[in-house]
Amino acid sequence: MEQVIMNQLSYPILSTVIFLPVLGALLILITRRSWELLTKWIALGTSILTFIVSLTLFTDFDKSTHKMQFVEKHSWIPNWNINYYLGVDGISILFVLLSALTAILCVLISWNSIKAKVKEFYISILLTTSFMIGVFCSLDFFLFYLFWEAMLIPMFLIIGVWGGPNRIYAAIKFFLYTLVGSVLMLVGIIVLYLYAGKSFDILELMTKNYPYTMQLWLFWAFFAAFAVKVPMWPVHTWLPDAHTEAPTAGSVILAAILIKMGAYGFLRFSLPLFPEASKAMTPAMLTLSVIAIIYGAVICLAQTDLKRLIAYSSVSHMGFVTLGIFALNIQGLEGGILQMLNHGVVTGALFLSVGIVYDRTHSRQIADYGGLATVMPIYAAFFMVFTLASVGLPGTNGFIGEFLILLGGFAANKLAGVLACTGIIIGAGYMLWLYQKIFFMEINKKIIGLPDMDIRETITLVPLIVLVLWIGIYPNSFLSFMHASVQHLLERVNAGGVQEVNIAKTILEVVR
Amino acid sequence: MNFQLPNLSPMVPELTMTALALIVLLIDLLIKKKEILALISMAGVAIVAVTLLGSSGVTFGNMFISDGYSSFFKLIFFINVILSVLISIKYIAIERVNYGEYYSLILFSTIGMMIMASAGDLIVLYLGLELMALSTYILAGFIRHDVKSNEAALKYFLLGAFSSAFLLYGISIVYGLTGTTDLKAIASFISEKGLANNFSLLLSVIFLTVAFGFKIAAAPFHMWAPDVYEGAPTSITAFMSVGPKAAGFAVLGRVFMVAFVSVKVDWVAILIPLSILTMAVGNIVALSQTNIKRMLAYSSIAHAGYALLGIITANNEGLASMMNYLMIYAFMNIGAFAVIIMLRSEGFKGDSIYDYEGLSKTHPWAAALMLIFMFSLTGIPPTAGFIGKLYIFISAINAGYTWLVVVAVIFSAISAYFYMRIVMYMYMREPKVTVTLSTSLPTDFALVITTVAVLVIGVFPSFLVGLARAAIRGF
Amino acid sequence: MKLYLLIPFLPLTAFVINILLGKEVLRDKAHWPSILAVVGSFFITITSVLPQAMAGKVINEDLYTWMVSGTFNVTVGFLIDPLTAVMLVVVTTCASLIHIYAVGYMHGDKGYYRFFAYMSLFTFCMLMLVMGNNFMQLYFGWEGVGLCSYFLIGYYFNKKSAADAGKKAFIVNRFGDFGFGIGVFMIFLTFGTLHYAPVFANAAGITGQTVNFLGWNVDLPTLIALLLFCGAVGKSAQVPLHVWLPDAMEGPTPVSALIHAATMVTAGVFMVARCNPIFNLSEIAMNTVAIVGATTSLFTATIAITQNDIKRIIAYSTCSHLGLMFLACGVGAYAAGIFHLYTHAFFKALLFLAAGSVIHAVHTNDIQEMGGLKKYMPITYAVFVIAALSAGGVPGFSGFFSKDEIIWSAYASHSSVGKLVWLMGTAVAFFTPFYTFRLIFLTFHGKYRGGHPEEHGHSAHGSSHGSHQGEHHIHESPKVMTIPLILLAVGAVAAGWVGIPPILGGGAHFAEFLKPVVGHPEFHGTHAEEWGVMGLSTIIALSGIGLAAFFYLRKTDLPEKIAKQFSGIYNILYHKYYIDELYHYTIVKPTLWVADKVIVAITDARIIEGIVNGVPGAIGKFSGNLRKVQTGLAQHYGILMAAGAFFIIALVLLLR
Amino acid sequence: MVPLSWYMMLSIAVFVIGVFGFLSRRNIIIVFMSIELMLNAVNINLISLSHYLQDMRGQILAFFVIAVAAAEAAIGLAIVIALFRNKATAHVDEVKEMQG
Amino acid sequence: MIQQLFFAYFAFVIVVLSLLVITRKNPVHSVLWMLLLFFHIASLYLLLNAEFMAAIQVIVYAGGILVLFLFAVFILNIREELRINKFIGAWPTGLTFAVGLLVVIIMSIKSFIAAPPGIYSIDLIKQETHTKALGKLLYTEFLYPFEVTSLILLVAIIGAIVLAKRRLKS
Repeated sequence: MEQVIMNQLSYPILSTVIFLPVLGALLILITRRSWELLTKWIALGTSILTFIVSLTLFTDFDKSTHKMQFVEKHSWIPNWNINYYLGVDGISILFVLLSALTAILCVLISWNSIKAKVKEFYISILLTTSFMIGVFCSLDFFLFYLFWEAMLIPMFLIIGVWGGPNRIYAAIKFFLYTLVGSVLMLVGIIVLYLYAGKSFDILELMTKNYPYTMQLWLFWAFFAAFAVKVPMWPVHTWLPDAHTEAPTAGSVILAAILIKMGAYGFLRFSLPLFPEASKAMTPAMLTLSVIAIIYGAVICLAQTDLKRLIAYSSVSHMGFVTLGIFALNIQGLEGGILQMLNHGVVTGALFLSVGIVYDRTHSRQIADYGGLATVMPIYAAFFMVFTLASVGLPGTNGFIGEFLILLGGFAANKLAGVLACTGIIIGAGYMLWLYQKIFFMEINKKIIGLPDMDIRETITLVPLIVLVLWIGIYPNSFLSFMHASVQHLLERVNAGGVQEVNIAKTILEVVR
Repeated sequence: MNFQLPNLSPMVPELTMTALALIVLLIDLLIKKKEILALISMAGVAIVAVTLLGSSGVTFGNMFISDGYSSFFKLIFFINVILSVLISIKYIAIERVNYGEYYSLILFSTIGMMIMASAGDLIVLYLGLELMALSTYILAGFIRHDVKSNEAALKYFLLGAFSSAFLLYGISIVYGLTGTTDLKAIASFISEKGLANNFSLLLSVIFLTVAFGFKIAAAPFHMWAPDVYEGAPTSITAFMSVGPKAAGFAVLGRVFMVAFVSVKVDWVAILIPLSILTMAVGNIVALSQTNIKRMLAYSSIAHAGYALLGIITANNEGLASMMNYLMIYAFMNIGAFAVIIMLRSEGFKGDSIYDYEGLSKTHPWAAALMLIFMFSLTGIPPTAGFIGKLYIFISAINAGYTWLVVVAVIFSAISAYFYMRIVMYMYMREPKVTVTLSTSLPTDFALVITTVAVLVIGVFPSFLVGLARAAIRGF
Repeated sequence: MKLYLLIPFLPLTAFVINILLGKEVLRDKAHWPSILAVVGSFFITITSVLPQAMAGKVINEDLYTWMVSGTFNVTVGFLIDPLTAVMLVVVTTCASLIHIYAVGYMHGDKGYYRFFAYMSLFTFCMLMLVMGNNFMQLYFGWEGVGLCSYFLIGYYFNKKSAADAGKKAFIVNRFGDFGFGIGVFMIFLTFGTLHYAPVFANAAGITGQTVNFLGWNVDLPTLIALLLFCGAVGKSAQVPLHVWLPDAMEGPTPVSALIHAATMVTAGVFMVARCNPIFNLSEIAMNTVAIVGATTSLFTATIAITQNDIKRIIAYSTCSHLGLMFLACGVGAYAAGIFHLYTHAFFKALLFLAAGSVIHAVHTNDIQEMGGLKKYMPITYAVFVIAALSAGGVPGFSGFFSKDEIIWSAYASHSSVGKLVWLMGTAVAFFTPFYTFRLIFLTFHGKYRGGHPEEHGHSAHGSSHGSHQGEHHIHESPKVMTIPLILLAVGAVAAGWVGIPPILGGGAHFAEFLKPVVGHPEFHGTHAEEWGVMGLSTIIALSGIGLAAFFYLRKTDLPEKIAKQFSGIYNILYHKYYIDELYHYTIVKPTLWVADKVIVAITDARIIEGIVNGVPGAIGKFSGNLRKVQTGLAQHYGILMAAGAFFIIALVLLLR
Repeated sequence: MVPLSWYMMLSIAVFVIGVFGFLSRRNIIIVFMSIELMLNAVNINLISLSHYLQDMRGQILAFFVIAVAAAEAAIGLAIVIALFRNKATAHVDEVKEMQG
Repeated sequence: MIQQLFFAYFAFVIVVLSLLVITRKNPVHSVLWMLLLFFHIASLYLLLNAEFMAAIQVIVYAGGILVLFLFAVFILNIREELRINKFIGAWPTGLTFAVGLLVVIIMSIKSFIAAPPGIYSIDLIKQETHTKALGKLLYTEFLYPFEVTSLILLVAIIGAIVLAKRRLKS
């Protein structure tokens, strides 16, 4: 096998990582409903075990090659030439790890806050984890789509069952929004499958060249799915509702992993499969990204709801990610990937943090807080670190990602780079405003006497702080994973020759 | 003139089935416990299913064709019968219509479907269709003390008779044009005489489309479906949302693909708007339903629209995908009805979607299963519904109908809303009424079968897909 | 062992210790790690780094690779050359003294450990800033000090104004950093690296190149220089981004002294000086720097004469002096700029600390409520006067030498811009002593004008200082505060002696020391002119003091009269030229309005959500209407079937 | 000799009259009779075609149609009677409990 | 010519009777007109040399089905029937589409080409007698559909009983 490096370990590590949570979910399924504590411990144990197993990926990964590693391939549905085909490369491996880590945090943060339907909740969390990891590991389109869509089920329930007051609307909106995008991608996948001589093998599909017009169509079909997930402007409006209404763990999963899938999709599929179309559509993508950055940032200034603000900030931050990806240069791409990771860590952490106070006050209104730094100083310190990471202060992970993206974006298109920079200014504006309203100024009567974080909550946040600083101070330990893969991706994108970019012409062509 | 008995071996399943129906009818006179009839029926059908294996061949001068195609459909019918009977046992007792005729009529109806699936001649096709339809009319009105059931039967009957008049008229024109009613002979006659451009032929195609469209509940011939599904006994609703629909597809596929293959372009052009309309009407009107049976009726209409894509592709792969879809639909739809039927208990209708509020709290297992079926009907992996749709879409795109698939997926996304609404009521609302589930062993059994099938096919569709492909090979 | 590494990392260690252990373990001993660390850094600077730099040895070493992405490769590395050495001396000296001072000033505050943690972190970041050998590390320190500034301005975070001020400082700085960041991008795109050495080595190569920037063809060096200067404008509080600095006075006074006078705000000057190879390539950029500096200097000096908040006056003074430094840089006299930076650090830190001492005693910032304090606080008074003389440019004091060199450099540069800024600088030379001495006279002379002591007890600071401080309780500050004051006073007087110009018999050692880094401007002037310029500015400075004495010691009612007479000008000055209001109404308000009323209310809620909810809503409505077709009447169904058949046949007939 | 087309026209006419009757009459019995009319139209068509094509299939189908018509009539009337027991009406437009 | 006249008569009467059947207010009248109609159709069958079909038309339709209808009609309330509208509200629409169908069917059927004649010429039938010819086919070639028909009739019987028998006391 030259294309990939088969799994050399004595056990199928990716399958193990994917299906351990499922196993945990099954275990929970057969426990008695009244044994809630056991349920929680099973969930925690499974997720920790998954993470420990996944660490092997981190240590055994060969950073010198772009090839897929730890590959497992088994025939699955021979009738359709579908294989059970797993593997990771430098682009996906970090997300596998992040997903596994997020699962632990989600279980921990929900420990006391989920009181109803405990069993179902942890089953949903574990299933989501499994499917998310599956999405990042799949090398077969069918398998990918299976995980991609299947994840909607537990996620729909997490938002809809354990969410806030407006949860039903949010859940259905989330579900339909993403479904509409995904089904269009499904059509695209089938077209590819048939064009490539009935193959769902992603790696094989990447080696083929597709006619330009077809690329354009397919690019937009995939765009529909990925843009909704990212979410790019103007299909972002599910996100504030879903993030806001979801329970803490749900918001964390959404922010940390789920919306990364869209950007991951661009990287894994749109760019290598449709290089010419991607290049031709770069101006459009950059425009949308810049709009998302500024729009998302400005809209944050007018929020009164804590989670909603963070949700909108995700729109802005993911705008950076897409900007980096479509900068189509190495800094942009690596920055984009790193920023996906960063955003997962930081926004995940912010949602966890919000969850911590929400458990105490049951209010998401910014106006209900104030002077919290006096009442909960440790919490304030943690939150400050995440705030700073969110505004991209040097020394935190946010800086590395944003800097690389902006550098890449600036190199690709100066205007886009300059406009995106304004997003950083506004970003500082709303995050500090938020921090001030919540932690500074006079102590709000409603929060007097709140206990500071307990051990469990601290343990939940500490890994994220470590990551924030680790990536901020020594990003190379993560960047080094990407180099080979990103380089390879760029070669693939640039191999097609530079397509002269003319938006009006391409749009006309699409219409025609 | 010597009369030679034709070779009966290809129709052993039909003969066995008829014998079974008659036996059930007779035993009904002897025993009080009607549940035994159900057992006999199911066991009998299982035996009949076994006889399918050695039954390929053509007999009665092409009037009866037993090939992979028909056998696959018969398999769907058998699964339909077994599952419907399983969910009926408790239900008809609750409805106080625990009569033995119920089972024999189901069997007769199934015989009708089998005849349709095997029909190689329009005459036989018509008679099979009538046998199926008449039995189903009766079954729809089986709860004769219930006005809704009467009404369902009446509407079904009136419109069914109306549509079969169209069928007959169409047959008469084909007969006049070709001088025969044999499907293969019609095909060869049309291509020999170059009748493909004859408007009369198209007229007859259209009339047959009307009739078959009625059976599969394709818009605008679907109007009976919601009322009849709502009024009929729930078990029968389950039965006829799968059986007659599959039979309709069977004859649609065979007649159009065999007899009218020369006018493929035309009937494809007719079926495309029909399928779009069907998906549109089914999915859109389902959005505003409050009765779950009615909602599933519209859903069933919509699914007919998807399955039509398989016919529209007008090739073997398309037919295979359509067959695959119907098989999957049988499992998921009857599964859903099995849950619905459990909600019906003495003095409680349980067919409003509001009755599902908070079901996950009071009956988590039932809710979980309903959840699986709803997601399957939506077509979300890893359930069977996704496989069904995927196969349909693959074959349609392969035939060049990408735009049609885009339409279909958009409607399928719309459909998610009403399926999700049920999930939402079950999981995200608090219970308002106390629902007691009328569980019984057979229903549980049916649920186990359908759930396992939905999930297993969802993850390992290979066997089923292979079966459908193998079945279509000799078409 | 690379000893110099300890200079930044000692404070970092102190920060970590304090943030982890300060609250529970160290409590009121939290100053020890910080002070030990910074004093340690100071000694290393003096004993190891400075001698090496004097000896002409330049250290340029990478510690580790920070970021790699393609050709983009940035390290954490250190560059120690004369410029860095000067900055290190300034930073460590001031930081050490101010740390010690703060022990007394912050005594009893409940955020004691937090204060010292932040101070240590700040010191770390500032040292990283000046010691970095590449633009990324500069940026790191740049943002880091900004962050600490944010923390420390908002130190009394329960006070809204403090929290606001911190936020304002951070965000205004972000505007500057916006340009700075883009400048860094441009540097990378132009030179392919961010290390100083190769960038500066190749800088000359880009002369005359133009680049398409946002549709305009611009001169590349000018573009880069101006973008970098944006950052400097923000950080060093130059017009138009000066607005944050006065507000920053919400922080504790030691913070104002260290961050907003001695060190952080001078980072901009440092950066311009550091980047002199780039700035030198562009006349436009240089002129811009000079004019912005001169304008700021004059502008803020005029504001300062009407203010009543003791710290704000000094803050405006800081802006003004920073402007002078930029003025120097702008005319190519980087050494003069850095020299002023160096002397300014001492006398301005001293001014702040002395002011802090006053505030510590009277618990108000308003000079109108002070008066006659000299008898209660003689040491404070003395050092205050020394600092004022130095700031005012009275000959013999440090400030005189540096300021004089700047003004002379401006005059001597052979451009019309140089002459213009010389005029402005000379005007500033009048205002500076005027407002400084106005401050002294109002504060220390005359009668105590403070009201009831209890009114002030709690308002100015946290609750920790709440005791009885009426006029009779006003007393000199403790030794831990006065000793640093005295030491700084020595600096304020004598620090400038290292740079006495040749004309006064000195050796201009300072400029010579820096020459390898910043070069030396070409002067076009005779000794006579130099004497003239010096004399003029000295006379003007002295007349400023005299006028202040006349107004505030003799005719104490005159200022009020003049203010009434020229109420228009007075109000403009008093309200700081309404710049804050301008920004509020042109930037802040419209942005918030757009966010709230346009984007949230219209774009998101109406348009996007309108479509998102509207389409399903329309489908739902359509569904509700469509279901009415299902009338329940079988014959209607039949009609529909017949109609369906009819239309299909008709269409087939028509279309085939 | 009567041309075939005459018979076919007759058949069409009767068929359409049956359609109209089906679509517009309220009385269920008459609606049933309309269906019978349509079936008879088909039969006319089939038997005339059979005659002209000199082929018996048409008549055989007509034969089955008559048989099925009888069965249909029986079941239809049974349904009407069952309905009548619950709801004393013989009008189609009064049987619309289910709609939408 | 005679045949054509006969046809013209029958055709005219059949159409008129059909219209009468569907337009009479009193269902009894409709049934009676239908009876007459069936006789005419039977006569038409005779014209087409289909004696057996004519016979069963009379026997099954007139004798069986219509009597069944009459029974049903008598159960219903005829007096009320006479008071109310005989058509549903939407009858114009029904009429429109019925006429529309008529038009389009005729337009389509214009292109009708009859298939070539088969073996059952009139002579053959006359020689073999119609009934015999038909019977032979029914019991040999068409045995299968014939048997299916038996099932249909069986179902009809069961159905009629199930649906129409009196309510069981349970």
